Amino acid sequence: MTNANVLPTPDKWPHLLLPAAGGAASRGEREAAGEAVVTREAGAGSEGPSAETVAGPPAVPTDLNAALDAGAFKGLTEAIRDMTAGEIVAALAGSGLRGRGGAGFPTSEKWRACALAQADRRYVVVNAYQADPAVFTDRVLLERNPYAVLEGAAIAAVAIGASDIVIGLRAEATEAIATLETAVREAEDAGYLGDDVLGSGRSLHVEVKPLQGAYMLGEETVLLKGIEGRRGQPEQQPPYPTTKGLYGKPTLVHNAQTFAVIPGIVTGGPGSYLDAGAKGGHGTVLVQISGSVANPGLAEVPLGTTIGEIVALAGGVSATHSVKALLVGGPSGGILPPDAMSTPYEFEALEAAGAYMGSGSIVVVDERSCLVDLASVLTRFCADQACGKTIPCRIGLRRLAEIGARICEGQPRGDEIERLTDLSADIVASRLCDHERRSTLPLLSLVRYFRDELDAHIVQSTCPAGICQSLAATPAGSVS
Amino acid sequence: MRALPATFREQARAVRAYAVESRAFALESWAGASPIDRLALVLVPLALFLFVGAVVSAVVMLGPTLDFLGANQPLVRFVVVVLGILLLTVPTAFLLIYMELKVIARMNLRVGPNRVGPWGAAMSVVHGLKVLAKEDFAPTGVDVPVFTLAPVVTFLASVMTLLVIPFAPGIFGQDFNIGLLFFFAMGGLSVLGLLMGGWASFNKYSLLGGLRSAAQIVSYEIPLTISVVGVILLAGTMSLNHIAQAQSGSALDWFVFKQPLAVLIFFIAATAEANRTPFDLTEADSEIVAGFSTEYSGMRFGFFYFAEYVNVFIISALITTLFFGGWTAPFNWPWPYNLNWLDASGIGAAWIVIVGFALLVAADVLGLAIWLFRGRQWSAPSAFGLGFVIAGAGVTILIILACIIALDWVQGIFWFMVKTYIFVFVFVWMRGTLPRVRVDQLMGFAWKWLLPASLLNLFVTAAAVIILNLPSAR
Amino acid sequence: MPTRPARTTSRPKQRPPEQHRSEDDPRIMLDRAVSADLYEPIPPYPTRTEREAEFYTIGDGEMFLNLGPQHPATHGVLRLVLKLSGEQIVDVDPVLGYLHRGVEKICENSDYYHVIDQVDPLEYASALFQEWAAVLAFEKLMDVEVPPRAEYIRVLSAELLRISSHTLFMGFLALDMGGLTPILYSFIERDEIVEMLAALTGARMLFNYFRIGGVNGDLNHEFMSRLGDWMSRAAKQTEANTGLLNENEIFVRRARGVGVMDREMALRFGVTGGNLRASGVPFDVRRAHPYSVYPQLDFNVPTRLEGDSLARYLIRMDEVRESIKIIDQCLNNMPDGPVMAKLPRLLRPHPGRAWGAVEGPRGMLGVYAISDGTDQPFRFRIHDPSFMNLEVVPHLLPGNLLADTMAIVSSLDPIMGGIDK
Amino acid sequence: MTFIPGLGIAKGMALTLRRFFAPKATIQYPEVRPDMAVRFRGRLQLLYDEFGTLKCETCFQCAQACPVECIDMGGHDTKNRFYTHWGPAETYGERREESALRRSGRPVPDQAYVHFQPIDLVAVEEILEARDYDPGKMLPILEEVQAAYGYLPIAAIKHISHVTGAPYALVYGTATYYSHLSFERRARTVAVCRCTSCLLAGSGRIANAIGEGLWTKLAREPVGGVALEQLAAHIPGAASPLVTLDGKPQRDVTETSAAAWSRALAKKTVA
Repeated sequence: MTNANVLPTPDKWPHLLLPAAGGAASRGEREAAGEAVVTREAGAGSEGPSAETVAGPPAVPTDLNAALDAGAFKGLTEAIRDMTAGEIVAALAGSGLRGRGGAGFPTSEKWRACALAQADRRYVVVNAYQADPAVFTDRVLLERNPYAVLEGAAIAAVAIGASDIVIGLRAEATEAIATLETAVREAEDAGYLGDDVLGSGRSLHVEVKPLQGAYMLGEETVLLKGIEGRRGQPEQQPPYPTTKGLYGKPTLVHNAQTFAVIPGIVTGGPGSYLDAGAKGGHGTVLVQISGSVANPGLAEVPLGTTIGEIVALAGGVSATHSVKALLVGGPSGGILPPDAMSTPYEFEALEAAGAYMGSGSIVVVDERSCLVDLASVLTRFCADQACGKTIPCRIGLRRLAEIGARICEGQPRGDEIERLTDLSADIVASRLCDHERRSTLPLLSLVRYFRDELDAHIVQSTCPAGICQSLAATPAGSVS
Repeated sequence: MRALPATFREQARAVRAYAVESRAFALESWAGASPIDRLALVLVPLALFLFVGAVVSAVVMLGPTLDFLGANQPLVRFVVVVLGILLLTVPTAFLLIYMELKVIARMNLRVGPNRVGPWGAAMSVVHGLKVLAKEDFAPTGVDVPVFTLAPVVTFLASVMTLLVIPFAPGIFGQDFNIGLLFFFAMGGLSVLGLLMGGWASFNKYSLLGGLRSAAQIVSYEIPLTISVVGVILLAGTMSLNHIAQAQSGSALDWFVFKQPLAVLIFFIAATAEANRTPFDLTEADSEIVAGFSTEYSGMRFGFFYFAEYVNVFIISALITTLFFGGWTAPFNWPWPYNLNWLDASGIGAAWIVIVGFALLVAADVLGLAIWLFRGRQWSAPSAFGLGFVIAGAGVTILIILACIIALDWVQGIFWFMVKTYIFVFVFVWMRGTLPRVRVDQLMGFAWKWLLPASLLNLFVTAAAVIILNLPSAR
Repeated sequence: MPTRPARTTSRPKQRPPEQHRSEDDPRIMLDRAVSADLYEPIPPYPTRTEREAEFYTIGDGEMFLNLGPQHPATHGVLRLVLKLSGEQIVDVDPVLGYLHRGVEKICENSDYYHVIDQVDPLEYASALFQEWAAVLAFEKLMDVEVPPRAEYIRVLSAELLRISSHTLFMGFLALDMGGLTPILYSFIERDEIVEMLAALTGARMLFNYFRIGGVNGDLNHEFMSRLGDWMSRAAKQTEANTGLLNENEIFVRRARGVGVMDREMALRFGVTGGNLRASGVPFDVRRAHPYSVYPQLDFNVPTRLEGDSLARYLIRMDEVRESIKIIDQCLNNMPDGPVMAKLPRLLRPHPGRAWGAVEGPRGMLGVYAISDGTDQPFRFRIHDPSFMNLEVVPHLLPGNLLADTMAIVSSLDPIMGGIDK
Repeated sequence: MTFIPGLGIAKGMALTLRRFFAPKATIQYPEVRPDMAVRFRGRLQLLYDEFGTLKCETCFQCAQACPVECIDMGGHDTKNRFYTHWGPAETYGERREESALRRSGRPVPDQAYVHFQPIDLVAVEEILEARDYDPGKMLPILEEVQAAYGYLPIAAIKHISHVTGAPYALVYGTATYYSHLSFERRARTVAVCRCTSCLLAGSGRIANAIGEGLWTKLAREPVGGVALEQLAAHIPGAASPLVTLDGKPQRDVTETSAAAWSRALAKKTVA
C-alpha cells in the first residue's frame, strides 16, 4: 500500500470510491467507530435525499470475500442476469455520470455510441495512466478498491458486448499492478471474470498493461497507441475511439474513477448517485491537494464543494505563510487568485474561472514563490512533453515557453503580452488533442489574474518574490 | 550466423588490386591494352624500320640526288616554294583566326579565348583540329561531286595567289612579269567555288548565298582591277616584285601618295572581294543563316573558313606591296650593313657549329648559377633546363638581330609582315564595328560610285604620266 | 543481416522478335526514293482558307523561304514563310504558336496570388510591366488602396526595366543588321540594371516582385547604392553606346525609309507604344489613361513622323532619356511609409470585371480580369502589344528585300512570349 | 546626318578602338565568383533563421513532392553512429528502392546500408518467438531487448523490423519516443521529478544545473554514460525537489549544490 496520505473527510460526504477515512480501518473497526453503515440492498428505494453513506469497499483490498460481503460484483450479477444492455445504459444516463478524465464527457453517450458501432470485436480500456507526475489518485483507487474498477469495467463490457478489458496504468505504480493482478486472479477463480462468467456464456478477459512513457499517454487515443506499442501520438477525432479505437475496433475508454462508480449506480439505481454531490456535478472525485498546506494528501470530494473546503481538508494553508495563488488542474492547469477559494470544484465553474479539473490536483502557492517563474516552467514542461505531431503544439508551445523564459530573464521584447495572447489563441484554435488547449492556461491565467506581477517583471524588470535570479532586485535571503 | 559480407569499399579495393597486378598480363592480350599501349605497339617498330631505311637510302643515294638537284635549279626552287606556300597558309590562317577572335573580343569589352593554351593562343589550332575531326557528311539531295569540289576550288584559288607576292627582295614564289594579272585571275576563280558550293547544297539559303557572292564579286572585280592600272602605269611593270622595288627608298616614294584615290577604291573593292564586313553578304548570319556554307560541316567547311582568312592576308599583302612599298623600309634604312668583318677567319658555315657549342656552354654556366642562387632548393636537371632555355632565347635574339642587320631579305620580311598585319588589323577592326550593307546598296555603290571613280583615277594617272614625262613612259 | 528479397519489379530484358520487313516499311521506301531519283516534290500543304490558297500558289521564278522558327534573327520562335521572287519579297505568312503555353488558362486555375508569378514569363524582357498590369486589374477588382511609397517604387523599378529592355532592343537591332559589338555593349549595360533589380527584388529576370496592394520588399541600401552609382554615368553611357549606330551611314541607310508605317495603318491594326509614336500618334498610356503616380511626374512623350525603322529606333532612345528623368524624380520625392497594404490571407474579390493597362516598353500591356467571387479569376485575358505590332508585318514586308525583313521585324521589337502567351 | 559620308563610320570605328583599350567587363567565372545581391532568391541552400537554427523541420513535404526524388532527407544521428532516412515509413520504407540508380539494376552502394557492429541476434529471436512476432506488442519486445542487451542495438531493430514486417521507421519511431528505451548503454540514470510541487520548489533549475555537470540535456542520449531523465511520477511521501540516482532519492541535491554533485558523479562513472 503506497503511503499516500488519504485525508479524512467529513462523515456526511459519501464514500463511493475509497474506504472511509482512517486508512486501513477494516469494516469491522468502522462499525466500532459508530458510523452509520447502511448496506444498500438491491432494489431498495433510496431513503430520502439526505446524505446516505454507502458501505465503503472492504478494508483489505484484495480480500474477495470481504468485498463480496460489502456488495462487490452484485452489480455485475444483476447486469448479466436480469438487465439488458439498454437498461444498463439507461440507468447510467439517469445518473448523469460524467467522465473523470478531466474533460467531463457524459459517459452514457460514449456507451451508446460504442454499443451501436458495428464491429466483430470491441474493447473496454481502463485509463488508469495518471499522466500528472504529482498526482496518485488513480493509483490509490486501484490499490484500495480494485474490485470496484474491475466490476465497473465488466459491466461496461457486458453493456457494449465487449469481451476484452485492458487496464493501462503507469509501470511505476508497482503496488497497484500487484493488487490488480491478484484481484483479477481471485475474480477469475470466483467465476466473475474469465471464460464463462456467472454461467452466462460470455467471456471477459482482463489484461493489465503497465506502460512506461511520457506525460502524453494520459490522452485516450495516445493511450490506445501506447497499448498497441506504437508512438504515442494522438489521432484525429472523429473518428472517436468509440467507433475506431484499439486495433481499429470500437473501444470504450474511461478513467478508473468513472468505472469504480458504475457498480453503485447499477445496484442502487440512478437516484443514489444523483444526490451524492452538491449542485452542478454528481458523485465524488478524487482530488490531490499539495503545495504549502499543513497536511498535503488526496481526498474523495463530492463535486461542487468549494476549493476552500477542499484546502481546509488538508489542514488549510500552512500557518507561517499566506496563500498567493491556487494552481488547479496539474501542469497545464490554471493559476487562480486566492479569492477563487469560493469557486465550487466542478467542471463548468472551473472552466469559467480559467482552470479545469484535469488530473484533479490543487496546488496551494504561497507568497514565497514567483508566479511568472512557475507559469513559464509549467509551459516549459508542457512544451517538452508535447508529442510533436502538430506544428502549433511542437513549435507554438516552445515559442510560448521561450516568451516565459524571456520575461523571467528580464529581456522581454516590446509586445510580449500581446504576442503571448495572440500565439496562445492560434495554438488553441488549431489543436489536435486537449494538451494544446490546456498548455496555454498557466500563462494566460497569469495575464488574466496576476497582471501586476507580470508587469513588474516586464516593465520594472523586478521579481517581487526574488526567484528570478537575473531580476533579483529584492535583497537576497528570501527562500527560493 | 552467416559471415557478414565485406563493405562495398573493401570489395572495390580488391577489384582494383586485381586490376593492377594483372596489368602485365593485359599487355600480351591486345584487348586488355589501353589506347596508349596500342599506339606504342604500332608506332615504335614502324619508326625503327623507317629510320633504318632512311639512313641506308641516304648513304646510297646521296651522290646522284645532289647533282640532279644542281642540274635543274629552277624546278627545285619551284617545288620548294610551292611546298613552303602550302605549308605557310594554314598557320597564317590560324594566326588570323586567333587575332580576329582576340581583337573583336577586346573591342566588345570581352577578354576573348584565354582557356586553351597561354592567353588562348592554341584556340585556332583547336578549331582546326575540331573541324578536322568533325564528320563532313553530304546531306541527301546534294549534288555530291560539285559539293565536295567547291571548297577545294575556293581554297586553291586563294592559296595560288600567294605565289606571286614578294615577301622580301629574294623571297617570292615566282616573279611573273604579269604577276598582278595572275593575281586577279586566281581571285576570280574563288567566286566559282562559292557558286558551286551554293548551288550544290540543295538548300534555299545556300542558293541565295551563292548567287549573292557571284553578283558581289563580279561587280567589284572591275573597279578593283581598274584602280590598280594606275600603279602599273607608274611602276611600268606588272610584276609585283618590281613594283615593290619601284617604291624603295623612303616612305615618300610609296605609290600611296601618288595614287590616293586608287588606294581608297582598292581597299573598298578588296573588302568586298574577300566578303569581309561590311560586305559579308554571302554568309549573312541574320538573313540567310550561313550563306553558301550552310550545309557544310567538317573539313569541307574548314577549307571555306581558312580560304576566307587567307584571302584577308593576301589582300592586305597586296595593298602593302602595291601602295605601301612591300618589303621596303619606311625611311632609308642604313642597313644592310656588311657583317663580313665578323667572319674574318672565313670559316663561313662553321659558325653554326661554334654558336651551337657556345649555346651549350652558356646553358651549363647559367644552370649552375641558378642552382647555386636558389640555394639548392631546385633539383639539378630543372636548374639546368631553365638555364638552357634562357641561353637559347638569348642566342636566337642575337642571331635575328644579326640577320636583320646583315641580310636584306630578313629585313624585308620584317617590314612586309609589319605592314601587312597592320592592314589585317584594320580588316578585323571593321568586322568588329560595322553593320552589313544591303544587297542593292552594295551593287549600286559599286556601279555608281566605284567604277566611275576608278576610271577617273586611271585617266588622271595616264595624263600625269604623259605630261610629266615620267621615266616609265619612256 | 537483413537479406533483400529477389527483384520482382523489373522485367528481364529481351530483344523484340525480328519482324519481317513489309513493303511499306519506311526504310525500304527511303532507299528506293533516293536511289531511283524519283524525288517528286512533297505534296503542298492542304490549304484551308482562301487567303492561304492564294498565298500558297506559286508563280514562276518564285519560291518559298522559311525564316524561323529556329532562325538566328527572329526574336524567339517566330516563323515567317516568305514568298520570294529572287531577293524581292512578294508575300509573307507569319506562323505563330510555337511558344504557346496556355498561360491564360493556367491563371484561371490558380488563385489571385499565384497569377502574379504566372504572368512573368510572358514578356520576359520586361516582366515587371506584365505584373503591374495584372496587379492593377486585381487592385481595381478588390478596390485595394496602394500606399504611395509602393507606387513610387513600382514606377522606379519599372522605368529601370524599360531602360534595360530598350538597350536590349538596340543591341538586337544592330545584330540583325550585322554589327557584332553593339549587342555586347547592350548586354553589359543591361546586366548592370538587372543586378540592381536583383538587389531589390531578388530575381534577375522573372521578378515576381509586385504584390496586390504593393510590392514585396522595401528599398534596401544595396539597391540604392548601385542605383546611385549607375545614375551618375547612365546618360553618358547611353550616348556612347548609341553613338556607334546613330550616325553610322550603313546603319542609317539600312534603316531609313524601310518599313514605313503611316498613321492610318498603325491605328487600324491597333499598334501601340514606340511603334505608334514613331508614326506620329502621341498615344502613351501613362498620359492617356494615367495610373499610379505618373500624373505627378513630368516627362514628355517623344513622337516622330517618319514611321520607318530608324524613327522607331530613335524613339526608343528618346524614351530611355525620358525614363532616366522619371527615375530622377522618383528618387527625389520618394515618400516613406509602408510598402504593402493590409490584405486578408485569402483573396475573394466581389464578382466584377476590371481592366488594367500599363505602358510597357513595347506598347499598351493590358489585363482584363473577370472575378466570379471565388478565389480564382473566372477569366484572365492578357492584351499583349507585340501581338498587335506583329500584325503589321505581312503589310510592311512585301516589296522589300530579304535583308530588310530583319531590319523591319526587329525594329518592331516583338517578344514571342507575349505573342503566343 | 553628317555631310562627310565617311564621318559616321569613322566615329564608330574610333569608339571601338577606344573600347579596345578600355578595361574589360568579363569575370573569369570559375575562379572569380560574382557576388550576388543579399536578397537574391536564386540560391539553392538550407535557410537559417535569425537565431541560427535550421528552418527546415524535416517535414519531408519537399522530398515527397519531388518527382525525380532528387531531394533526399537524411543524415547521421547526433552521435554520428548510423545513417537514417527521416520521414513516414511509406515513402522511405527500407524495402523500396529509393534510388533510380539501384532501380536500374546497377550495383550501387546503398546509403541506407549502415556499417554497425554485428550482434548476436539469438536473444532477439527468442524474445520475438515469445511474443509470436506480433508487431502489436512492439513496446514489450523493445523493453525485453533493452533488458537483454543493456541498450537497443540498431541491428536488433533492423532485425525486428525485417522479421515482423513492421516498417523500420515505425520500430525506430517507437524506440525513440519512449524515454526509458535508449540506444546507448547507460551506466547510471539521474532522474529529476518535474511534478508541479517539485517545479514549484525549483526542480527545473536543478535539472539544468545537473545537465551542465553531465554535459547533456534532459531526455537526451547520455554523453558520459550517465543519463539525465525525467522521473515519471513523484514518489509519494518524498521531499519536494526530488532527484533520484538509479531510483534512490538523493537528499542533498539542492539548487546550489546540484552542479557540483553532478560533476562529481560524472567523474566517478565510467561509461
